[in-house]
Amino acid sequence: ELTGELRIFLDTSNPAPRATMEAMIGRFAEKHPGLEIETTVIDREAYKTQIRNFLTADTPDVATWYAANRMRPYVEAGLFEDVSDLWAEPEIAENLASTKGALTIDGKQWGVPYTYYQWGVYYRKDIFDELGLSEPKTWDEEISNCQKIIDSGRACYTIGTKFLWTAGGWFDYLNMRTNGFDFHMDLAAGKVSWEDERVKQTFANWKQLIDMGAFIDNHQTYSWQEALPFMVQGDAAAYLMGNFAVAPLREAGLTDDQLDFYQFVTINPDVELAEDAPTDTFHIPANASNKEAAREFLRFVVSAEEQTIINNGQNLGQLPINAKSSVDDDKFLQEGFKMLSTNSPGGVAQFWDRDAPAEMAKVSMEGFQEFMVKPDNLDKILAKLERARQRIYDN
Amino acid sequence: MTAVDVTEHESWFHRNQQRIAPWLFLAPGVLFFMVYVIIPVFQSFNLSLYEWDGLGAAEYVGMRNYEDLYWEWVDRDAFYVSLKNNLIWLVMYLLAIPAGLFIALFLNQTVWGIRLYKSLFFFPFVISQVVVGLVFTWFYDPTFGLLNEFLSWFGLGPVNILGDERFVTYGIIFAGLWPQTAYCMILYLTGLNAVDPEQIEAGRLDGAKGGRMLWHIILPQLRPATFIAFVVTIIGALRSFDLISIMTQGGPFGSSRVLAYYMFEVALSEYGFRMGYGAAIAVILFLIMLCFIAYFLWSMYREEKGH
Amino acid sequence: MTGVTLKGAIKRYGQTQVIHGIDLEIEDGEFCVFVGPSGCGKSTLLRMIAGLEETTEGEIRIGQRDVTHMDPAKRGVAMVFQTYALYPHMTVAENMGFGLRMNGVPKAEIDKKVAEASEILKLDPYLKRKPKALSGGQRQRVAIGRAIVRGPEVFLFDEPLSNLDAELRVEMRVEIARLHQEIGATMIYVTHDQVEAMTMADKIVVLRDGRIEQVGAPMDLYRDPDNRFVAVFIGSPAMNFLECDVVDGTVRHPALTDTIPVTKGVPSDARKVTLGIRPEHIGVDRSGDTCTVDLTEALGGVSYSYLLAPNGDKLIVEERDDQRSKAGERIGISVRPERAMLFDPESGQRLR
Amino acid sequence: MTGVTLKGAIKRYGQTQVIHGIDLEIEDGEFCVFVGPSGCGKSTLLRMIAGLEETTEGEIRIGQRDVTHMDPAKRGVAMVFQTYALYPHMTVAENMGFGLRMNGVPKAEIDKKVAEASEILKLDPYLKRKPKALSGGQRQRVAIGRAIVRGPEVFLFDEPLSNLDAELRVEMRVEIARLHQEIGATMIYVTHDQVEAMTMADKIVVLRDGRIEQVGAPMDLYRDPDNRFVAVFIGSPAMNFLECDVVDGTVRHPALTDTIPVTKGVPSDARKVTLGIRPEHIGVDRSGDTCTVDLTEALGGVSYSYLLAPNGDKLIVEERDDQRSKAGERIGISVRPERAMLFDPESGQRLR
Amino acid sequence: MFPKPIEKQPRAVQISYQALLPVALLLWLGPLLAVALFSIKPEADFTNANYWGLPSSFEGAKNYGQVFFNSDMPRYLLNSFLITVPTVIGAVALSCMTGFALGIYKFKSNLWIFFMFVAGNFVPFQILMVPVRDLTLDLGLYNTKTGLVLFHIAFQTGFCTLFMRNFIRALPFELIEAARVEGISEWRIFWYVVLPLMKPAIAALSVLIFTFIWNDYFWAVVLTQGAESQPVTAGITSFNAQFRAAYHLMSAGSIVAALPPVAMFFLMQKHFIAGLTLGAVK
Ligand SMILES: Nc1ncnc2c1ncn2[C@@H]1O[C@H](COP(=O)(O)OP(=O)(O)OP(=O)(O)O)[C@@H](O)[C@H]1O
Ligand SMILES: Nc1ncnc2c1ncn2[C@@H]1O[C@H](COP(=O)(O)OP(=O)(O)OP(=O)(O)O)[C@@H](O)[C@H]1O
Ligand SMILES: [Mg+2]
Ligand SMILES: [Mg+2]
Repeated sequence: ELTGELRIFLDTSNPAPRATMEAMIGRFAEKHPGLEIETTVIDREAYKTQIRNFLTADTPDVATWYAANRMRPYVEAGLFEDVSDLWAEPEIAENLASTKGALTIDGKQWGVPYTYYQWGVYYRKDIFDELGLSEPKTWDEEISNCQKIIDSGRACYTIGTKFLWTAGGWFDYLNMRTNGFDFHMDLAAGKVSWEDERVKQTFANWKQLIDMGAFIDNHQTYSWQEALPFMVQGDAAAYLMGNFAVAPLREAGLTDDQLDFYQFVTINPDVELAEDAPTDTFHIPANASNKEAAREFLRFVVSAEEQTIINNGQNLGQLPINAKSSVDDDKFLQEGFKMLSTNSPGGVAQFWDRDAPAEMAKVSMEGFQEFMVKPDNLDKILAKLERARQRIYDN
Repeated sequence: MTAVDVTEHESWFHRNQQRIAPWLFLAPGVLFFMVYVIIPVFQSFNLSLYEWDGLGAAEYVGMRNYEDLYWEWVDRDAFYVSLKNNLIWLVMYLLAIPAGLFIALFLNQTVWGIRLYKSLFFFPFVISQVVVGLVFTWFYDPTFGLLNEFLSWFGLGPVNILGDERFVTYGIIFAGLWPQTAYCMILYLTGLNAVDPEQIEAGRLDGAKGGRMLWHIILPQLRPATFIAFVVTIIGALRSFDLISIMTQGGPFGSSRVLAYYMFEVALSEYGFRMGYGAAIAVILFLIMLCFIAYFLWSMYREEKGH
Repeated sequence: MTGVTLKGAIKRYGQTQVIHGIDLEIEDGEFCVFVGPSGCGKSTLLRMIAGLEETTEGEIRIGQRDVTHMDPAKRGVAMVFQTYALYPHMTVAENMGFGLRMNGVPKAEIDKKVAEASEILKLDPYLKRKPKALSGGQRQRVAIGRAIVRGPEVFLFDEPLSNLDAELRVEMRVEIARLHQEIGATMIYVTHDQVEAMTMADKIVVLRDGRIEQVGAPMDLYRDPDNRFVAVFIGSPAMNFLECDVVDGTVRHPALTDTIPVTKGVPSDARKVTLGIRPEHIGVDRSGDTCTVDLTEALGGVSYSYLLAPNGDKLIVEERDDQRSKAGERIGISVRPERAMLFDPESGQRLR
Repeated sequence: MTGVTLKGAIKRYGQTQVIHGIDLEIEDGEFCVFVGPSGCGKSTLLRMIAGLEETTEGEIRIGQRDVTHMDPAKRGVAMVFQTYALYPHMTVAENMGFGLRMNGVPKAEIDKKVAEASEILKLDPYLKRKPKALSGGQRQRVAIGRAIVRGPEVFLFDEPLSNLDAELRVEMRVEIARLHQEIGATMIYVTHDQVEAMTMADKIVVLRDGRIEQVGAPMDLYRDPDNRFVAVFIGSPAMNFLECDVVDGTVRHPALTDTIPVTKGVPSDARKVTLGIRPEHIGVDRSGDTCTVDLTEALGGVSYSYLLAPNGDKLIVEERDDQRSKAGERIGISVRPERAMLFDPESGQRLR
Repeated sequence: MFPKPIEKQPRAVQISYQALLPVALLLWLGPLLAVALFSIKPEADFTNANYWGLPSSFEGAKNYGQVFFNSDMPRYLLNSFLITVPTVIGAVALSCMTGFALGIYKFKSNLWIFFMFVAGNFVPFQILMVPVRDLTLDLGLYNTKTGLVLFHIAFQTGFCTLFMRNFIRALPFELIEAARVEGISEWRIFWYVVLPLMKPAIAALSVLIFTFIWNDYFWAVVLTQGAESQPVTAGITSFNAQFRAAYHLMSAGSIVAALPPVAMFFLMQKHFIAGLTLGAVK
């Protein structure tokens, strides 16, 4: 029987995920009446800065975070609990195998995933229909589609780059499609120069879109949520985003008839398709006081039933990480699940700001944003990124 | 009773109370201030010689952080942008002083309800910069902002002030000028109250009018108000953090950063945690401010000695 | 050089009338002093002449010009304020030259005039100083210098010496008097210090509640006041007043052994009359014993005795000789009829 | 009740010595006035007696007690400050009782003492008021009341009247004098107003630059000053000084028709001597023509003429009769030998 | 008074001045009024792009109700009070004492200690950020209101001391001397003589510090996290994250956050302005 206090910090501050998580915690609490659970939900953006503080002081027992490089500093600083023991349990070892790599550093596991989600292009089917367009498969189709949309007085894509990472998504896709997953990972690891011709090719492709006016104006002033209305109101036809965008779009009144999804198009036919599928995770801080309960909570979160529930269309609307749980029959989830499991031979990336070290991610995404506003500054931007690369990876 | 037995009866404390008392009164305040302000300043100096991510152990790197800053300067990088913006802030923010003076002159009348007007004009100063930042973010909003609405009446716009690296700093400064102008206005209003009416009359007899009266006779008398306005404006400009944090987070692509924000970003934000580097930036900021602190203390010292 | 004429000058602030129709003629080159108790309108009247206050009704002329509604700077007047109103941020020379500079006078000429004025006022050593670095008397001189430099036809002074200490006041008083002799311009001078009024004025204007009580040369006012108000106001220590009975055409008071004949002005049916007598005009009769000496104050050359008359009236007597009264002593007093003045007990008007 | 004795009292601020060894004996119950020009150390000396300033060297006794290094509160002195120093947040009664209250005197006793003091000072109607609601004179009385309540052996006053206007000053002066008579305590009073000094003091201490110039009763100082400084300081207008030649045992000056015999104190080989004569002791000889009248000031009963002697010396003459000098007139003057005082031209010491 | 008093101007000038005043005020407060307008609009007005028109219906009650009953706003507000009030009390109490010591006593290091406070007050507080955060962490006060309060008290003591010391300097020193002659101990002089006289300064300073602390954002971000200890300024950003693009609610939230200092200002205007011009430095 578990007793004591269990403090959980969440970054799921948007209304839908927040409710989902709170409901899940409610179910956990029911099972463990002896446990006093305190949940703190922190604004998602603020959470990213505050995690440092609460991992060292006033530490919760469980905290959400992200996989891969994003958790490395805390692992290295010894702030995350080694939960390899959990991963050794057959229940988890068998069912979570696919994400084990993303949570492994130095051969140990430092947390458990609770959801992941595909990225891809969400678009207004009704507008495509109106313009007689179909889902593009190749870069040329993409361009011609886009041109038609622009001609109809709309932008092809909405995007809000105020918090930078959305531009990182675009870069992920363009670069992975142009140069392939391995190159992309090398770039994130600082092994390739930013002034490399191949990188320039990625930007050249991007520039093509920018120059034709594919993106909405003033995206640098919006957060990703603030960019949603453009799509809802039909001023933009599509959004390259994670699956979490579906919920607010639906909430804003778009029906499933109006909304659809396609995989980001092929650019360089010689490289294999690769996808972004960021994994969100739960960790036990090393300074947690109730690690026993925390472990139990992690087991609970990754259990097949919970995974089914929290990731279904009414809740997170994302993909469960437990192989035993079922993917909701929500059309986007089905499509995404299929895409990730069958049509991503190149590999699955976490996301630019999780794959690249934080400092590099920051500088580069700032560069992407600048590039999207001022594509002509490319050389200057790349030079700057190259300098940053040399400084950052040097240390 | 003789002097001797009087002193014997008194305790040591009682006899020396005038010498001890100030230290007792000072102790708590000085202690607090030392621990939280003075010592941290030196700690920051020290920290700026280290590389530390706030988690592990700090590594001594000597002047490396400053070297990096130097290279950022040479490369026209973030540090350069921040410093440049800080200078723009310093200069532009000073506009609050003439603006405040102008409004103060405008309101320096006795008509019915003027007190209420004065206090309403002062309003922006009491509001948190956070709220001011939000208000102006919406004011500038490229789609529905009042500014563009307004510009469209003249067939201008739309402009995206906060999204354009040419305008963004000015846009934020403008938002900051709003409360700051209100502040300067109050200082000048009280200053104007203290203007010696006989000097104005002397000026009238001497044939000074309007602008010349203002320049030759009123403004010199407002010197104390101007001095204070100057000090608080400079300090406000150098400390500017809230507005940038709320309105742009330093964006777009870092073009609205100032040192204060940059150091926060480097030290405590999502992708940051280079404490030593942040401390180095803070030290630079401190050195700039030190000029003004020294100036202020100097003028204060002169005043003290003058008495 | 020109005189100043006021005709029916009235000043109202909103509803309240402060100056009630003043008619006054100040001659060219005259030194005219306005005196009166606080709030009687001295400053207001002066400021009306300067143009700093709008004149509600009536007319003000300087020389031949009607200046009633003219700009202050155009009137050819200069004013010296009680607080000096020096511009604190300008040096002495700049202060003095400021008016000329505002009127576009060339620099060389300004310098010349400033040099002249500072010579008159012995300000040369201080020309480069700021007012803060000057003593009170020097500041006052600068304020006067500023007035001189502009070469006005009329000088206006509003209690210029009241912020100085006693010694300096005497010194500056003499200096202003000399200045008047030297440049001979018309000067109007407000004060409530009667010593200043007496010593400096060619003509004193005694004001009360916005009205003129009496106009005249200082000694005329001293010797021959029109009413009790003026009699009290001029002369220090103030005149003594005794409430007397009129009996058989003579004025009697218990403190006085002798009687004083009534003057022409006393109405035949008057039963009571107020007798005014200055402390310096009371004779002490050491052999008498009508009054008790309450207190004496010896000031060296002169001493004042505070007497109590049998009927409780209080009197001050000035004594100069070496034999002086002592507290507690009983003495008699005498009044020479030609020194005594009679006033109407009700209206305070002089009866003569 | 006790007197105050200072022995070789010295005060230094850092390097600068301000009081240079004062020896002074103030009798029990005496009213002692310190006068002297500004900055001469009056206040400092008073504050040393009060214990507000540390005495650098020397000894201060109050009665039999050596209080040199005693706490102010223990000295049995009370002080009345120039600015009254009333506690603005307390009522008059609270102000007066505060010191007793803080020293643990029972409430009933405080009330009794406050009632006594306020009766002496006629403050009863104001006991419940705050100082702000009082006039200057009333405030001054409260300040005195606060001193009385504590029943001190010595009262110290530092220019207590200088913030009052002329009229009130006269009134309060009389009141303090009366208070002294009534309670008979030793009082030490600082002023630079010589009228106050003359009228109130039993003993005047004239200070200059931290040294005593002369100590004595007021009229003694007036009649018989020890040196030129005291002679100038006491008496108004100040004494005239004429630089004279000593010829054949007589003192001569071009303005004087007659000569004055040298006094005993004049050294036999003296060639020059300064003659001092008060304005009120100069006789005017209308038939003479040694002096020119430069300026006259008529104050009513008295008038002052500023004379220019043939050798350029300046003189002030007081005239009282109706026949007075006019500016520009030429007159002669006479001095009675017993009124004239001779001083050493160099040291200013009286020669007698 | 400058410029020329309006009463002395022609009637036409007077009238146009009177007319100009409200117009100028509207322009001046325009952005704020816009937010007030937003805060009473229904959500529909924003989806229908009716940003600047009249509200299609009055939803003030609903919006503010949402803010008060359906968000963390009340908690943030409470936190703000729990942070601000103790800070005001602490800083004023400390600075009364330091101000007294520096204003009354003459001792060698007096001016230097005073200058230390003044200089510290002007330090760009970013330089304190990292060390103070570490100190707070070490004290175990990170993310507590106490941690924030302690720092605020310390930092504000600089300004308050400047203010109080200058105020006490302006008091007549004779009052203290009079008390000393009466044999009152230093502590009692402070308590019975000086403190009562400092009431206006204390009032002015309290109001001033109240608004300063209430409006603090930086330290709230550096030293706290989450609704259990963050004040409203920091809360408003997470509130806005929660209601992203719900302008009516964001506006209502902003208005609520701005209200206490504004109310304070209006109630205590006299003290507030006295404080600004007396101390005259933030
Ligand atoms: N602006 C004003 N509004 C209304 N009444 C005024 C104004 N200025 C002056 N007064 C009134 O006018 C009267 C005369 O004032 P004035 O200043 O001329 O007196 P004064 O004789 O100079 O007195 P003092 O000797 O005190 O200077 C006073 O009763 C005063 O209250
Ligand atoms: N704290 C101090 N430090 C140095 N010098 C001082 C100090 N206080 C007073 N003095 C000097 O001591 C001298 C005597 O000062 P004091 O105040 O006793 O003069 P005073 O005779 O009372 O003058 P006043 O008539 O102007 O009051 C002055 O020259 C003054 O400058
Ligand atoms: Mg006046
Ligand atoms: Mg003194």
